Amino acid sequence: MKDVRLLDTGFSAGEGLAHFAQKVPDAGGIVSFVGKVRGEGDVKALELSHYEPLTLPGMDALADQALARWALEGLMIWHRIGVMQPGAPIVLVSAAAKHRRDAFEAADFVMDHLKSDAWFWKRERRSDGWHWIEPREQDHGDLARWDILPKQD
Amino acid sequence: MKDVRLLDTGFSAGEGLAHFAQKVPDAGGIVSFVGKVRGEGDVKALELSHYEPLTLPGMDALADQALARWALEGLMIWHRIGVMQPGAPIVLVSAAAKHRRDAFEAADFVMDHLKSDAWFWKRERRSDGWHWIEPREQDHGDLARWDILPKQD
Amino acid sequence: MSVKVLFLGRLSAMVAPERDYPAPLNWQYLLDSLPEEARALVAGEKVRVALDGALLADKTSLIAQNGAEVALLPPVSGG
Amino acid sequence: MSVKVLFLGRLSAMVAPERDYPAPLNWQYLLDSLPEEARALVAGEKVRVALDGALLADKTSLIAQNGAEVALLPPVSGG
Repeated sequence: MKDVRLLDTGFSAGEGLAHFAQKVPDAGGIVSFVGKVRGEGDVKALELSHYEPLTLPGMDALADQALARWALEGLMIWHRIGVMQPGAPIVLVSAAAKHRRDAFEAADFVMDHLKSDAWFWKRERRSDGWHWIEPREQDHGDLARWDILPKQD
Repeated sequence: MKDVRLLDTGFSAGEGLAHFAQKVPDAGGIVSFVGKVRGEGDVKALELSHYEPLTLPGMDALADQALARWALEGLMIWHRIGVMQPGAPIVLVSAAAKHRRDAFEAADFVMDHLKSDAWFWKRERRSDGWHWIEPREQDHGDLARWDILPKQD
Repeated sequence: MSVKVLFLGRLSAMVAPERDYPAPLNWQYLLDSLPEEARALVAGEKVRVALDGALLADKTSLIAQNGAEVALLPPVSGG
Repeated sequence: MSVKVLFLGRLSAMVAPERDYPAPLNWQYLLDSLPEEARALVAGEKVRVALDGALLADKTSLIAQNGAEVALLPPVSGG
């Protein structure tokens, strides 16, 4: 089961997860990640832009990689685009598997790739205007783990 | 924010997660694990027993360990006891953090310890009666990772 | 004048969920009271013992007085 | 007879979200048309280029014909 979506309006993470859980009745474990717009500091809004011909196909290919690498019952990747307010969900990733290690690793893998290897551009509006956000060094380090780590069963 | 519960009646994982998410408005990311009774094969029911004076205090100490080891905004550990039907949630762990690596590692750590280092005993009812379940070798291996792995920021 | 002994996990099926013993209760008396299969398991290193809710570092040193609760805890399996 | 060029991410603020160029469009012409700061960024190795939705292995070989869409893609930041 694969559910990959690019969403241009707000969504409820709870409803998304409930929807996904119903589709994977045989999964013993589901690992989910919800990423939200942080409200700290001076951030008034966040805008995520994308490039239509690459972004969704790239997410779909990422899902296929994860489904090929781990024994999953299902994988959900939902990602917002457009302008969001602090507290709004940006991304929802959910991996269902018979064994929890597969679910943990697949969700972690997908998030690392969405963070610094997917076709999204992010900017924040603060009181002095818009600021583009680049990936942190940590994000590139997280991504490199998957080339080094042996596949675990 | 710490929310540790031993539950003797059914719960909704979706409602639990929604409840938790409201309590950690400053978290950029929330990693959750939902473990369910597997319906495969011949399993009619699952019973989880515990030892009152040790089980909840042990879960609480586990939560404190995770809160001390990672930079978390909050941690939720809900665990069922009693008799459950296939498909019912057994465990719900949710870790909220500013940065997703902390949330992933804390949730993973808590699950590994609940699986083979917490005071629960599990048996399944199949068509030929009750069968006690012991941790898999894999579970002990998962647990040992946390003594070996360096703490990551 | 009695000690309550709780048998957790698979021990509850091998012996009983709980039993009362005369106080004071020591380790050898408790072991000798058990059916053979349970005795071998309880004597082994994988079974921990709690006295009044606190784990014993050395279960063979058990001496439980009147009104005490002893719990025999086989290997766990949660989550 | 034109080529549409899309500027993604911070390039959209440095140049414009999109611009039309006369066809055929080659890499040097495109570079020369950009303001200095954007030109340095686009010439650097971190900016990828897509032609009609497909990434180019070597962006300097770009030749876009009439009706084509070129996208200039600076470093990403998702999730």
